Amino acid sequence: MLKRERPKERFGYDPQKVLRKLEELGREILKEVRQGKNPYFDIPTRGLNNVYFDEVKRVIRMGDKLSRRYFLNVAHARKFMQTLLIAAYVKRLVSEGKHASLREAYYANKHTIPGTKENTFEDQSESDPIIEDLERMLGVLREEMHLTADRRGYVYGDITIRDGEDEFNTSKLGMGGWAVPGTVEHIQFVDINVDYALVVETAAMADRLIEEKFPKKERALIIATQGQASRGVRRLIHRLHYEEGLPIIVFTDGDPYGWYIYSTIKQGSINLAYLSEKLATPEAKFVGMTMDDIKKYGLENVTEKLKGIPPNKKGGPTGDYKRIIEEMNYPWFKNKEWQRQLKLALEWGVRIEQQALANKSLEFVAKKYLPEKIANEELLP
Amino acid sequence: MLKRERPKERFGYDPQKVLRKLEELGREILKEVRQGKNPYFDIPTRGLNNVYFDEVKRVIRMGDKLSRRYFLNVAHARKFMQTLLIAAYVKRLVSEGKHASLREAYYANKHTIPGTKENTFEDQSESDPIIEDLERMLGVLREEMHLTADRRGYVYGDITIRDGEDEFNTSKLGMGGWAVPGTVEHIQFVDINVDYALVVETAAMADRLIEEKFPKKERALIIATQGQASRGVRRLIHRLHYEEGLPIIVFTDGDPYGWYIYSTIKQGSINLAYLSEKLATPEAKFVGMTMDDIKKYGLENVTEKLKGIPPNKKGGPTGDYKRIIEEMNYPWFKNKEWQRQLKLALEWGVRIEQQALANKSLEFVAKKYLPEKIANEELLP
Amino acid sequence: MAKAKELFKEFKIQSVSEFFRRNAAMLGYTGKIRSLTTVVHEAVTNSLDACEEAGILPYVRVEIEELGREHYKIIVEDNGPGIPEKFITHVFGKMLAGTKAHRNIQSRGQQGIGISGAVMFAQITSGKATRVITSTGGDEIIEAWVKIDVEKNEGKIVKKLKHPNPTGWRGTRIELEVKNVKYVRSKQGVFWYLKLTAIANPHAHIELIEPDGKLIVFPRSSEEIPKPPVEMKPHPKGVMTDDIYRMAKKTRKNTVKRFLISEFSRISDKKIDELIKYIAAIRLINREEDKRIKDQLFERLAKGEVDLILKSYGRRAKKVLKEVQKLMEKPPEKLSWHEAEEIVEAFKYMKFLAPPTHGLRPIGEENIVKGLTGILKPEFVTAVTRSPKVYRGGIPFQVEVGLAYGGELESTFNLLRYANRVPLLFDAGACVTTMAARSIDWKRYKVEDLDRAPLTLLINVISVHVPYTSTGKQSIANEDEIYEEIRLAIMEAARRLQTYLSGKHRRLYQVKRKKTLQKYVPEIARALSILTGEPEEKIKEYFLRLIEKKFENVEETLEQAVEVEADAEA
Amino acid sequence: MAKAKELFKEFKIQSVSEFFRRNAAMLGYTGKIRSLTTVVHEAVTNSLDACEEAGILPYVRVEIEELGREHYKIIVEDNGPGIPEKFITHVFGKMLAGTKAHRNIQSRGQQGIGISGAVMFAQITSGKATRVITSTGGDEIIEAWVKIDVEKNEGKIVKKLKHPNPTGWRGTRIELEVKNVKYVRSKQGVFWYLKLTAIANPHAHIELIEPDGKLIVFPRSSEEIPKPPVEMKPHPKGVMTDDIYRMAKKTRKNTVKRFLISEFSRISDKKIDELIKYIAAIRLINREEDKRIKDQLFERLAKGEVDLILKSYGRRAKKVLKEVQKLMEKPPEKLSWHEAEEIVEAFKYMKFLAPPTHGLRPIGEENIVKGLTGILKPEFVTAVTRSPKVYRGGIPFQVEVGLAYGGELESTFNLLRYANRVPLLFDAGACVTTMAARSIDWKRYKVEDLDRAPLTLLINVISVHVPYTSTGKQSIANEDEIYEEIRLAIMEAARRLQTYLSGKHRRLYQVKRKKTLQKYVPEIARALSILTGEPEEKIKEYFLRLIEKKFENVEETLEQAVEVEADAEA
Repeated sequence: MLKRERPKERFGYDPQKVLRKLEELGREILKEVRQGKNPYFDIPTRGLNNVYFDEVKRVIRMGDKLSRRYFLNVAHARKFMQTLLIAAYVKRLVSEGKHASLREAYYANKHTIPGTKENTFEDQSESDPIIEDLERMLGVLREEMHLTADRRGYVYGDITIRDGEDEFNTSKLGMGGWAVPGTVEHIQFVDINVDYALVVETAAMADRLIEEKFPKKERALIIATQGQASRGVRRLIHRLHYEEGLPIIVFTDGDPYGWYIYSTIKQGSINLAYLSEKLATPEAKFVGMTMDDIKKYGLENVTEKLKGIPPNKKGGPTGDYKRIIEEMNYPWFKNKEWQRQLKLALEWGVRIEQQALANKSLEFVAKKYLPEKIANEELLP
Repeated sequence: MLKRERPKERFGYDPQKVLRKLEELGREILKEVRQGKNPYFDIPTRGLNNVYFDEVKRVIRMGDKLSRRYFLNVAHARKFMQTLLIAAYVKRLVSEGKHASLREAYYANKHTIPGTKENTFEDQSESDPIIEDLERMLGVLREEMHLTADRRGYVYGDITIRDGEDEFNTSKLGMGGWAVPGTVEHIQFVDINVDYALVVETAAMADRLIEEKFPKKERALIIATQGQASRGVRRLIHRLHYEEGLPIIVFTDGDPYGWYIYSTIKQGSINLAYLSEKLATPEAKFVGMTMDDIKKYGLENVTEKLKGIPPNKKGGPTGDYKRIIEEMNYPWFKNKEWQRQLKLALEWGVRIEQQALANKSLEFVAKKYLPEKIANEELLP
Repeated sequence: MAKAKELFKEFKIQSVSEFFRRNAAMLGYTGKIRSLTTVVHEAVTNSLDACEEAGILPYVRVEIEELGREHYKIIVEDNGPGIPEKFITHVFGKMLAGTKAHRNIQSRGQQGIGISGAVMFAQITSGKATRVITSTGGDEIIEAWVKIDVEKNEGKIVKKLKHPNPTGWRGTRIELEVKNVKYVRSKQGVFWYLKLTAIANPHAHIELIEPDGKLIVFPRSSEEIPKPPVEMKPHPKGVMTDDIYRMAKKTRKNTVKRFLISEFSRISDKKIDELIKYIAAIRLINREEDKRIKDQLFERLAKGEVDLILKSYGRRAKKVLKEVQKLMEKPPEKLSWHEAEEIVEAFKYMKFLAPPTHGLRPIGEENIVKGLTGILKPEFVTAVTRSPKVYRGGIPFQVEVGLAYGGELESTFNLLRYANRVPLLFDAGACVTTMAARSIDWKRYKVEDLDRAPLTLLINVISVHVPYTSTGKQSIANEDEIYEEIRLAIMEAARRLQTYLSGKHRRLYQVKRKKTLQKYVPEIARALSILTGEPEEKIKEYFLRLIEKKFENVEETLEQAVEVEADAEA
Repeated sequence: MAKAKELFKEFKIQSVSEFFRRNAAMLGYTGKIRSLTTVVHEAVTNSLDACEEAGILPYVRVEIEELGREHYKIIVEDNGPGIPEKFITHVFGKMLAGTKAHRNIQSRGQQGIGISGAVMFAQITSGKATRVITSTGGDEIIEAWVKIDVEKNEGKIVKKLKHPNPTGWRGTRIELEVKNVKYVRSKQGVFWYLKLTAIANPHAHIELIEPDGKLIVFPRSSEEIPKPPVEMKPHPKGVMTDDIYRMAKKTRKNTVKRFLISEFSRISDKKIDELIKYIAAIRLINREEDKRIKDQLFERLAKGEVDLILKSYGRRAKKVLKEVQKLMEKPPEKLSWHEAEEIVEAFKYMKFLAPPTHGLRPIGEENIVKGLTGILKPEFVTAVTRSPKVYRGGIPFQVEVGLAYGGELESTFNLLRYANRVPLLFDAGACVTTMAARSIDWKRYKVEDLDRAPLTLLINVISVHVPYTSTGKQSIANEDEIYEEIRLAIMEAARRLQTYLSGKHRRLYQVKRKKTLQKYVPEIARALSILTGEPEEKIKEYFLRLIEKKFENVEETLEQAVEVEADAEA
């Protein structure tokens, strides 16, 4: 049976650390310019050619390629200015204990540069990358800089959370559960009364499990991602695993998108490689849906066809097929269990949804499918 | 100042009523066929030509056009069969007190018809319309039939809700608030300690208001719709207004999409005209963003251009412009206040976001903009 | 500065042949594949035209021999009437010469350039003369090698032999050696060209021997020899001033009246009387100064109120009528341009019988059906031959459409374009037939996705003078009247298809209907049982009984549907 | 069954005029707007050609008078050499007659159809003769009304007057009355046509009086009279067997050798010696039976190893050489097709000087720049005139490209197409110039979005014989050699544009650079002050000092950039 493990990390959010880093950044620039030198930032390069898979820690990591942003280079000067603007804004946010969304950060820093018709930022697509740059330069999460991401996802189960002055148990909020905020850095786990966390792709499935009282019967915490897991949810999963020792089990649709959701929770995404260590949870395991489930539970009737052109057809592979083939090449799917599932999907040309289990009966997923698979540890790595 | 009003409706959900209607439907069919008659259903027609705006009640209503679905008509027979399948499924759900998502309902009823290669339902796009048909035929909400919609949106403020055995105060759940479930028929309002409900389009703005302690200071309930309001949220708003007498104030972006969100909360949508009486809240008022706000608060710097081609240019109007012109023709926008705002938008060719207020300062929206406008009742009808 | 006289010292006259030698592309000699097809086309066209004019069931054999890289010998042999010795040089060696262009007659070839063009193309690519073997069935067979003297636009017989003809062989065989061409089995190649020709000429037996020796036969599917075409007089509607003016100058008749009656169709003595009235009325109306009154009168004229109008002018009318009568009696060569204009103007207001059809030679609905059936083997086929109409310049034309559907057809739309039965293989996009076919709202006729429908459409535009968009003769110009006729013909054919398809579907529905309804009964019974508590088996019984009852009444409907379908197939 | 003799009873010969009367569309008389443009084009072309041949700076005035609905009088007057009385009927009344087509000479008009076509078009639409007033500058002015006798393809003077010419006026004025046409100021109309003509002929003064009386002047921007074109002999490269064979038949030279030297360009006595060697080598190689050896030898021949190859054949080579020498000495009329083929084959392996350019008459880079600058007023303009090349049939041609950018140009791509300076207004899609222009990867030359760039491209294809896709002469056929030359010319012009744009951008950058950096300083200072607590003013000072220092070193770079730009503009 799954049980809570020993914690590996401790609650470690410290706003002072962020402030120190920002001030240091400013002082460094000032020093350069005072000496008549051309001041610059060193920013770890983004993109595929600066990430790699760390086989030991089993996360996607950022490489050591840097790009240098000079003030005296006209092509760099605007971004140089923008970087300092955002840095100063973050300093104010953190020191005042305020949070802002990415959009607010954009609007707050947008204004016309005096004597010109130019705006400091024309568009949010200018400010977002600067924020990413700061994350990579300083090695702190956007959330630690009090910049919140879009929120999505909710939690239900017998754990008690402290958020500021409030303390509440997420199994006592009716079927609604607790909506995960954009930033979870500041919340604290007061009491954990579950054995593991079940991360569920669709809200409908999470609701089903709640209605069937699965969290209580199985001593599980339900985390509904509602599609691709938001940064808040991923950070929450990470903290629950490392700070509270909860085993993480992921339950998605049996299709390339579902497997990608799992992959992101487990290993991080290439876009956010620089955050892998804080957002990813490589120890997560996968319960379903798998291709084997189709045979085992007689679900042939309720599969759907994969979209796109198969690899052996003209113009192929495209769509789902292309995605599956890409996933077969992920380092963390390079094991015989996953290769087998992905190959079967290609072979049969089908996908299977979580809710297809309702074809058996509404209770089936909560009473039989999940308890059996988890008890027997029929989990994919 | 805004104050809670006298309730106009009472908590009225009664599963027995739904069951009675379903059984009656079945018996009627059985009676026909027993007498050797061709059995049929009468279904109110969907679509634009069977809706109208009820000027008295000020909601979109369904007309009295019916389409008749016969068993002995080969073009109807399949749908006839499907209607009965779903009806029977709903009966089981309601009598067992279970809820199912639309997707689950689809999977649960999908199977191969014996002796053929035909499935009862090939696709969810076959079962969803049948459920809609049932709603219209029986005059009950999908939610009353225990079929849940996708959930989205959350609530924060000093009200206490009872959901089954749980009772909780939605201002004591940290910044996360309470996630609104797909169905809110069953929840009860134990204690309402706010003066009005502020419906907010974006999660980021809701979070801002929560961070600024707006709900507490202004005795307001924040309802974040996270985009277009889900059926659950709209039903919640309706119930809070009619059962609890809460004035409803809507706060969206100043753009055609934001105004459409308001319009849907207030009047219902044409798609769901048959539900207007249960989902719409015609007494809702609109606080912002308006075009006048741009001038009044000096936000010219942070407007965005409307998308699409203006009406006086070749190929126009398209995009935002087209949408605004459509909205100018909505009966409930046919008043001078709204016409003025919409005309200004067309004239200036700009839109303004809620979060653009952050350009003043983070606190601005909570400390000045909303309190002032609401206190002075600068609200649009 | 050069003086004008010097400049004009070198003023010379170029021959037509020289002109087309420099502009071979105008004759269809462009591209290696198309050039080969053009050569075959010119020869086959000549053969079929000759056979038809002579009333012979044609037997045409085409042989393509590969002599080297892009170097072929093309042999076309027919059982036609043969060519008299003295005309050989004219037929094969002189451009713009022929029996057709100057007459108002419909033929496949049209401009007297065709076969001489092929001879010239052979000559300028291979240097070889064209070998012609022909006999009119008499005592001797002529064998002649023909070349073109380009500068003089004249044929030259390089070598000539005469052979006895003991078996009485009759026909023509020509052998052209060409370079810079290529044989490919594409949609623009010889094979496809002959296939299309066979469809449109079910009375012809056509054979092809491909370079690899493969023999392909398109057998005759009709024994009916099309009637030979006859010359047609121009129709008054739409005739141009210039036509009347020029014809009047060279007629042998001695009054304008006689000239009009004898050289135009549908003009009788009675019509001349009418014409006189109309011209008189036009003259009178044109004298009105008030524009509004003028317009009103012309409007009334258009409604046929010529007598009333003349009456209203009283004695003035009589005077003018006399003037016009005089005009009708004067010698045609004295007809002025203005008078010719008046006649044309009057023609516009008058009514005439439709143009005579005896000169036009459609394939005919029956033969189109035979051709399409024989070669394509479809499931449904129909054909529409419209009655003749007139377009600009009083030129009669006629449109035919054949429609084949299903059966062995592939699921793709094919348009077979013809002008005077000659397949058009190139420039489909610019052709009025393509435009008309594409303009049809096929969905109205139960063809949901035209491009994926197993549908072949044959369109044949027949006219003494087909308005091609260029000398390549591969695409018909978009004349309003032709466009409209094609559309009407297609729509008629499509309506028949629709009826067929409906009939087909209805029958299928009827057959499957009972089963369909029965199939749903167990599902319905289970659901109703849950809703009402009644036992499933009982409910099933009710429904099955209902279905049986329903189907007693339905049989007659079924029979009706089959009848409709039979109609469509007839 | 009809007998062949009966069938041929009516065999007649059609006149060219008759042919084109029936096929007026082939001459560009199609559509109301285009027909009007075609008439003007034919007349203006004649005027410009005449002036140039005579070495006169042209002054052409076009007047369009509206006579009624779709009824116009078109008057074109020039100061050209005038037409001698006895040639009037030929010039205006006979098709395929002219001073140009039979000579290897470049001219705007080409086929001797143009102006007679216009006369015929006027005649068949309005019935009116064309009025010609002309004088060669002598004592009298001829005024003649010309018609075409279509059946005979002959001009006919309907009426003729002679006037004294006291002022010594010289030139030609023609007046054509046409119906069924329409004057519109569209891109295919007369206005646009004359604008394009003016751009390509900066030495011409052109005026247009529109129907509403508005006068538009395209003034002369160059006083240089283009040199008159001269006749050019065909170039051996790419000449066709048929050409040699036919020319040999009619030459006045008495040996093949003399014939080749005198009637082809770039063939000297020395070249004949070389030719003999090559023909001999080809004969020897062709006798080899092993295909591999044959191929190898031809490959070596292509590399120029003719002497080595002959040497390897030893005495056999000598014998063959003698035979070929004999061939060169025989009378040309005895040259066989096969021998002509051998000569063409040998030409393919030999090297020749590029074709002579004296016969081709490009606009010239300078004049293109003047024309584009004068009419369009762009910011940047350049022109490329490539050296002459040859395409199929030994036909020399030359490509010119002009490129105008920015300034008063609208932000849209315009392609001005010309053939022998004549604007092409129709069928742009099928034209090799369009294809070539579109095939360029404009992004490589800093033109990011061609269709929104303020860029006008002029392409002029010059040749004795421009390969039009149809007689309408509105689109040039896609000959590989022409396509490639156009591309090369565009790319060269585009490279200059690129240099200009880079230079321009660089200079602009340098000028704005300091300001840009300075502009950001207050923002940066405020932010750094928040981050570090240092006072804003102090931080500002540091940054401004840094910028000043930086710009001391930058001035020289700025000057370099300006130089580069000056180069590009030179």
